[in-house]
Amino acid sequence: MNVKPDFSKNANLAATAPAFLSIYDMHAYYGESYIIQGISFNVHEGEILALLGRNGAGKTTTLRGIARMDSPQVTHGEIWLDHQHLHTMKSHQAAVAGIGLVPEDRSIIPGLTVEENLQLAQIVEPIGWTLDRLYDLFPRLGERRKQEGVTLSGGEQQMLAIARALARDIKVLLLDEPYEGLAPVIVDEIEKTLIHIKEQGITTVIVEQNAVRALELADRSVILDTGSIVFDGTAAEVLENAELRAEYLAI
Amino acid sequence: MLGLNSKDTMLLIVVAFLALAAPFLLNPFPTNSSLAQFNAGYPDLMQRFAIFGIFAIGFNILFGLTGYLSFGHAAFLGVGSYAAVWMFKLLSYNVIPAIILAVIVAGLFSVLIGYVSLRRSGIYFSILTLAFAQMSFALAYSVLSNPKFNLTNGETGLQVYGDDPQILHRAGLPDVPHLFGWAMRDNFLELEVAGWEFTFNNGYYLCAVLLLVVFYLAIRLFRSPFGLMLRAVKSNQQRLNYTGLNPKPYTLAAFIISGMYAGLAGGLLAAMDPLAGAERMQWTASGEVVLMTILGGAGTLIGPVLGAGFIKYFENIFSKINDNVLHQWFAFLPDGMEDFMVFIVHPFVGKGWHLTLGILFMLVVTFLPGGLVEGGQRIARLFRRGKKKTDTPDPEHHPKETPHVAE
Amino acid sequence: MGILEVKGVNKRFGGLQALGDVNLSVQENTVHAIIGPNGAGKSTLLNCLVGKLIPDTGSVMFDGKSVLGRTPYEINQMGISRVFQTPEIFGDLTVFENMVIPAFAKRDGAFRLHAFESVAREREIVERAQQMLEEVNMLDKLHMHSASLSRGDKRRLEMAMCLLQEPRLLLLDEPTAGMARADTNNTIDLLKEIKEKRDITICIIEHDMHVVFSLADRITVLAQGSPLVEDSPENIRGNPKVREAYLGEAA
Amino acid sequence: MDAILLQILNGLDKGSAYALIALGLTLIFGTLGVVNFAHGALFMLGAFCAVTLQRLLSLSFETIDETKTDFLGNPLKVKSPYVESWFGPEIGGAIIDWAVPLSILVAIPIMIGIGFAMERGLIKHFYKRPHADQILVTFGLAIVLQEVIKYFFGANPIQTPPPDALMGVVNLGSWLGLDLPYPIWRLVYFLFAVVVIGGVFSFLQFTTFGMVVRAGMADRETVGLLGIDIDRRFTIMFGLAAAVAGLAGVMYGPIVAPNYHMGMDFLVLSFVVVVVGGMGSLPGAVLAGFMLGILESFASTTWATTTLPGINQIIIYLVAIIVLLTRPRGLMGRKGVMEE
Amino acid sequence: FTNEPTGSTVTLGFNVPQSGPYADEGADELRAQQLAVEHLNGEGDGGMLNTFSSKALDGTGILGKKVTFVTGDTQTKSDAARAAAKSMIEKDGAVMINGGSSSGVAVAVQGLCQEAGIIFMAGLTHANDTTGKDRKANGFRHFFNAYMSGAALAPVLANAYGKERRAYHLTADYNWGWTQQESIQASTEALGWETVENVLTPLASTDFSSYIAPVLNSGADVLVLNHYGGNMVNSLTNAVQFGLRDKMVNGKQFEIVVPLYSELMAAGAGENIKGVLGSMNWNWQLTDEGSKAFVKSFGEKYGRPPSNSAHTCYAQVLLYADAVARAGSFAPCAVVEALEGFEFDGLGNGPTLYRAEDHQCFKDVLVVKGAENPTNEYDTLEVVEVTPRAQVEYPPNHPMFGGDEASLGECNDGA
Ligand SMILES: Nc1ncnc2c1ncn2[C@@H]1O[C@H](COP(=O)(O)OP(=O)(O)OP(=O)(O)O)[C@@H](O)[C@H]1O
Ligand SMILES: Nc1ncnc2c1ncn2[C@@H]1O[C@H](COP(=O)(O)OP(=O)(O)OP(=O)(O)O)[C@@H](O)[C@H]1O
Ligand SMILES: [Mg+2]
Ligand SMILES: [Mg+2]
Repeated sequence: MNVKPDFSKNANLAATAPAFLSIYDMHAYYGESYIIQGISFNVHEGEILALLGRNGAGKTTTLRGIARMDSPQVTHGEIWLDHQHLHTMKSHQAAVAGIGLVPEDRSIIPGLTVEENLQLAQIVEPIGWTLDRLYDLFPRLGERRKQEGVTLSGGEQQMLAIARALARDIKVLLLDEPYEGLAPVIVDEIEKTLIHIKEQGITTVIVEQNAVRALELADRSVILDTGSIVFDGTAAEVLENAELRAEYLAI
Repeated sequence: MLGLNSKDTMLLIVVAFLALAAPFLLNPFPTNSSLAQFNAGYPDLMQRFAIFGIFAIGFNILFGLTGYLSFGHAAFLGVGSYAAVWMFKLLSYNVIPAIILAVIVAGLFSVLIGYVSLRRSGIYFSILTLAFAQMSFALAYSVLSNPKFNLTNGETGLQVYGDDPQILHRAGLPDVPHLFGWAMRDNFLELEVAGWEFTFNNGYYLCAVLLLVVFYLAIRLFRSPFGLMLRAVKSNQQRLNYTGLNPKPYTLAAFIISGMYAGLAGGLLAAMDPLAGAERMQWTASGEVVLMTILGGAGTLIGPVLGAGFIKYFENIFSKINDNVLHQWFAFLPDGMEDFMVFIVHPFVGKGWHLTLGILFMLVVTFLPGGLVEGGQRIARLFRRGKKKTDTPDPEHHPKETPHVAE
Repeated sequence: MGILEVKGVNKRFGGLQALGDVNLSVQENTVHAIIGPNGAGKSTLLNCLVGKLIPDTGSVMFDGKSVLGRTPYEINQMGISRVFQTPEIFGDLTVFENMVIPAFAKRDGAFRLHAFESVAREREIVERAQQMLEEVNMLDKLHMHSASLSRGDKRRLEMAMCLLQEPRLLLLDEPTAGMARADTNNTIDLLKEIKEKRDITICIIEHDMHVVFSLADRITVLAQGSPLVEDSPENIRGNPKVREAYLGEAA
Repeated sequence: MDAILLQILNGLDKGSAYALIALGLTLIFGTLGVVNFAHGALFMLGAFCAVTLQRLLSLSFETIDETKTDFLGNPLKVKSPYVESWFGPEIGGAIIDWAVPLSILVAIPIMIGIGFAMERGLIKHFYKRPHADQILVTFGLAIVLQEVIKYFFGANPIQTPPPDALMGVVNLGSWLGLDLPYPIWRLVYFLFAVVVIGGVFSFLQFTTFGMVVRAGMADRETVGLLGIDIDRRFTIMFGLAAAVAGLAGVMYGPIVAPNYHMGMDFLVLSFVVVVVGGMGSLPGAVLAGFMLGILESFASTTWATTTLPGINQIIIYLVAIIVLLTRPRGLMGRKGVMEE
Repeated sequence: FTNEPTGSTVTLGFNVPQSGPYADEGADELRAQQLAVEHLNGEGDGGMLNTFSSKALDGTGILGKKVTFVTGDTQTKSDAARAAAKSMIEKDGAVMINGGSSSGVAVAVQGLCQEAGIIFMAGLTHANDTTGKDRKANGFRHFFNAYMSGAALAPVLANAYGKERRAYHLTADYNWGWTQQESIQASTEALGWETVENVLTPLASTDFSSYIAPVLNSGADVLVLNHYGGNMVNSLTNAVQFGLRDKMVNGKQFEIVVPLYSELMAAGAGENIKGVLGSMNWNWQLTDEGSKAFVKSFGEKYGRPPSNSAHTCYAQVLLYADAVARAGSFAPCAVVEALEGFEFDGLGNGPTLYRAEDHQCFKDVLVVKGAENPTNEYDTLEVVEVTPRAQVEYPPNHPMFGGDEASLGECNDGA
């Protein structure tokens, strides 16, 4: 069921491709552990893509690879974002190019207040939403702006991490388990936010264990299993395909 | 064997072989060859290898396992030496009471310092231990050696005088440190084989046997539940607490054990050479054992011993290579070349030995993150790779199991 | 009289009343769930139970004895184990070693100088560790460095460590967050099984209502630091106040 | 009274030196989290910038004076500096005389360069390594730097006198009717320290630079995700720290003649100062520097040494122990910096 | 006996500081020792061999054996010095150890040589203990000592600054500092000076300002710096910074005294030592034949005049070799016998006696002061007076030298 890449290494070809974010034959390692074993998929502009799979399937690794973090080491493959080749960049360059990652552990920076955590995101251009707008979206953060970020409750930290990504002018938002630890009402809120974000034209890749919720939100879905893609298609297809769901998502 | 698994038994056997055959192994060059400079098989240096090996093994129990970096361990070494020499002065030159007291006194001293210092962690702990050791040094160097109250004999170092009581001393016993009449400084065998000379020294063998004993104890400790708890302290104290274990006594016990190892080393230093100098307690001495441990490979069993050997070798062998020796080495070259080579090598040997050591520190730690032990492992792996190549077609494409720590 | 009695507990952080007059009684051999919006003070409450925080006022009694003023390891030795919201494991150690440590703590108490025995020779302890790993489906990861586990696996490991201690009271702070659905179900089964097999009281914080409603005998809803209601799961599900403040669509 | 004031002045001066060194160290150690055992060596290199400049300015050509003889009885070679022959003895002499203050200009770019080179070439690879490895590599570097200087300049101290104009003493107390003779250069050193400390503070306070570096130190990865090139900022920080250390060294030359191991002499002490001040706190480092300087001064008064013999030997360590036991993170340390 | 030379060569061990603050001094000692070996082996111009009163040496090595040497680094630490000495004894077969630059090291190595059955010829060691309470049968000291410094300096001080002076002492807080201070205090007080205060300074101090400042208000008019090496350079520099030398106290010009000088210290202290009085064992500006021959020989080889510690080390090598030659044996006890009570001349200090009771050389002592108008870079000190030997002599059981209890013990031939 693997997708065929719709672009080659030729930049001009890629430029004509419909995809906005393209991952082509990516291989990634942690040290000597071979985790991502050659995956290719596309994300189209303005869509929400759900990246699913069991624990340890390699979802986080994929997102980190796209965001060009130091680990995992992407040893092979290409990553293109809106005609820019991310695979030659470091994470800070990828961020300038338009990648925004909400890491799974939220990575709130210790020693900095909520507000400083947000300010930090606005030091380097391009800048996205203003702080006021972010506080409007998450009033809770506004109340806690002087508190040290790491002392926030789990859910509050999650909000801060999302807000921080939006504080930058990003093209693609990579969300690693954004609903984790959030109260159901807040999940509803965030879902609405994501739709709102989508309306702003921001492309989203979401990794989520709550697969049903993610699929209901997403346009398309990619399923990973032990570092390889086992499905690439529309979200509706997954919801319909019970076999697929049972085998890789246990739902 | 001895309650060890086969791998550890192998390690112990190898170390035992190395230690017992050291007089041969360390003298690989014939006495008259120009490379004889590099021979290290003379009693004093062999003793130092063993003693500082003990010191570093002990330090590693604290640092390698718990991650608490003590910057004042030399204080225990020094206290051990002073205790031993006092024993020589008061009782007799027999090394047994001296060594025992050295270990006990260092142990008590480390209870004191450890109890207070362990109230802090990380760099704050390091500085506390450093402060205690520097205070001990300053006191030993001057304050405690004033004529009225001379505990340490300051700059010169504590030594035995003819008019010391030595109440257990009897005629017939040697007037130097001895083990029931067996003088430490004497050699029980001096072999001369076709140009090679091998010296078998009483003192060295005492040190070597003790080294093996404490090395064995260290292996047991590393593999014990206690050792595991110490590694857990390093990894996540918070979790340890919530798992129902009290990290304090564990770390304190590790601190005391390593203090006693240091005391043993100090006692042995005095037993080999009955003089205890205050510089033994200075921060540079504490720093040296830190360097030994890291250089060899912190947290590994054999690393600290290698590191200790490495540094002591440089200090004693490289510092002695003077221009004269260089000229001898390069004598075979034409004169101009000879002078040129001497000129090139000169800054790195003799009085420049520090420079070489500094460069090697940087090279080792940059290219061998796990210290000398990692260097050894890499070489071993090269050999193994070479052998196994056929049966693992693509080693990289299989997730690798992380190796067991403390190997 | 419940095995855990929390009376009038207050905790302030600066100007923030994180816990306000919390009363809670957990009956022996039940599963008691605590739910509530993010930042409601759930984790804070748990922190007060295990000695991480000391309440400003109030009392916490476990099995008739006060836990206040005791250190975390003493509290654990009394029989309270806790799984944290962000996984707390021994990252430098292997999975196996992670499991052995609580086993020793259970057998030998808070401190024992067993420097001369060998871990490998402690047959029963080794076996228990392996058996527990098997129960959580992690036996294949026995010799992995626990820091390189995926996040879901870290969670499972931490829970296994706590279960191994056979605590009388098990505190779980979002144990299944970020866990794949299949493993979430396994966890539910495991907890049920354990509850049947031995005397254990479980106090669980979860935002995943599936887990809560599958396990809980009683539910306390916490909001803004104070208990809103305490009731049986059925009643909670139907409670309109809870629906609005917390559950949203999830109900 | 005079005596006490004088000791305070002395303490301030010792304190300035401690504070300056600790300030530089805290930028690297307290902020970047690198245990930099080569910091003392940077201080020493600064001092040797002054020595080198002094030597360069005094570079001389030789003429033979037949009337005098050297120690072997040969005609004496008289040296006259080039600058004096170029600019005339007065201006030339003045240039040589002002060698130390002039070295500041030279030392700033050199030390920043050294800092950059050190960070890019070496330290960069050690941010993620254990502190122990950092100790080993920087200690190795310190030895190397020190030995290189020893190779070229010898082990003996080398005098770098202040300009004649700043040589003598001033009576600071004359307008108060007190007798407080104080060396001018020491006053200059104190003022210089205040300026440098103020400069560094305002740079880190009034720009986001400090916050970014702090954040990068706590979590490099995440800061990168926010588009910030933390490597570059770390390099700048290192250059800054090296410059501060170097300047402290340049100006210290006239107080204590530089020698190749002056860095090691200060090394341990500067770590103590930084830690007593509290990890990661610049004001803490400065405060601790001055505090320990003043206490040390008082501990070396006759009164103190007769009441408590040897107190002057251990005062710093004693105070360090007391502070660390009563305040877990030193005077003003931040939580979580190098606590495990 | 230990390390009996059996082949065609004999090995001497030169143990000097090669690293640490005294490395330059060690380097100079090493130069001199190397020169001595050349002269013994009949190379070079023969140096003081030509002026030495004893003619037992003929430039063919020692007892016909060519002289070779090995070197070690004392690091100016007792432990390291002993390790280096042991390695030379155990590994290289040295029959004698020579050199060193501190009293602590000298005493430590002397003890070692005594036990090992080796002759020890001390280098620069100035504390009374070396040939006082720590004297050893196998150890010898050519250098003068703290007592002699005091005895030689005091009259010159009284002459130059008057008998009614109030002295303030700053003393390095370790063994040498104490004996130095004790000696100079005793000899100046004997001439009528008063000692206002004695303050002990930590060895590790670099900035002495907080010790200097109290001097200003103490009513003292002389500052005695019982410091050596870097300590002395720094304390003197600080004292000058605080304007002490421009002060008038009690109607007298304030003065500074540095009891023990060395050329390197003088160079390190630069201008600050101008006119400051102190003492030395020897100086290259002496004009006797021995000194001239040595300075010429050394200067031509190394392009600089020798320091007084270099001179001592050189002289000690010759004295040792000569004793062996006279005794006809390398056996330590034979050498000891040949050196004990040995009277000689021509080694730069005038007629000298190696006293049998404590193995201390007795000879004239130089009082020097910082040159006011140096003519070249080595002209840092000028000789003020040569104090005759008689004036610095003391009985072997002098209380400062261990009293009646001090004993050399038995000479040890070793195994
Ligand atoms: N730092 C690391 N070092 C080595 N291996 C790692 C590291 N981090 C993750 N892995 C391994 O890589 C594989 C994929 O991990 P990843 O975190 O990408 O999984 P995931 O799909 O995000 O799982 P989860 O849903 O549990 O978060 C796992 O087998 C994991 O053990
Ligand atoms: N150390 C602290 N300092 C200041 N405020 C704190 C601290 N710890 C927690 N808080 C605040 O207390 C409130 C309760 O936090 P708590 O972690 O208990 O929430 P929670 O109910 O566990 O939420 P979640 O479901 O999001 O994990 C939060 O608003 C949090 O910001
Ligand atoms: Mg993940
Ligand atoms: Mg919580």
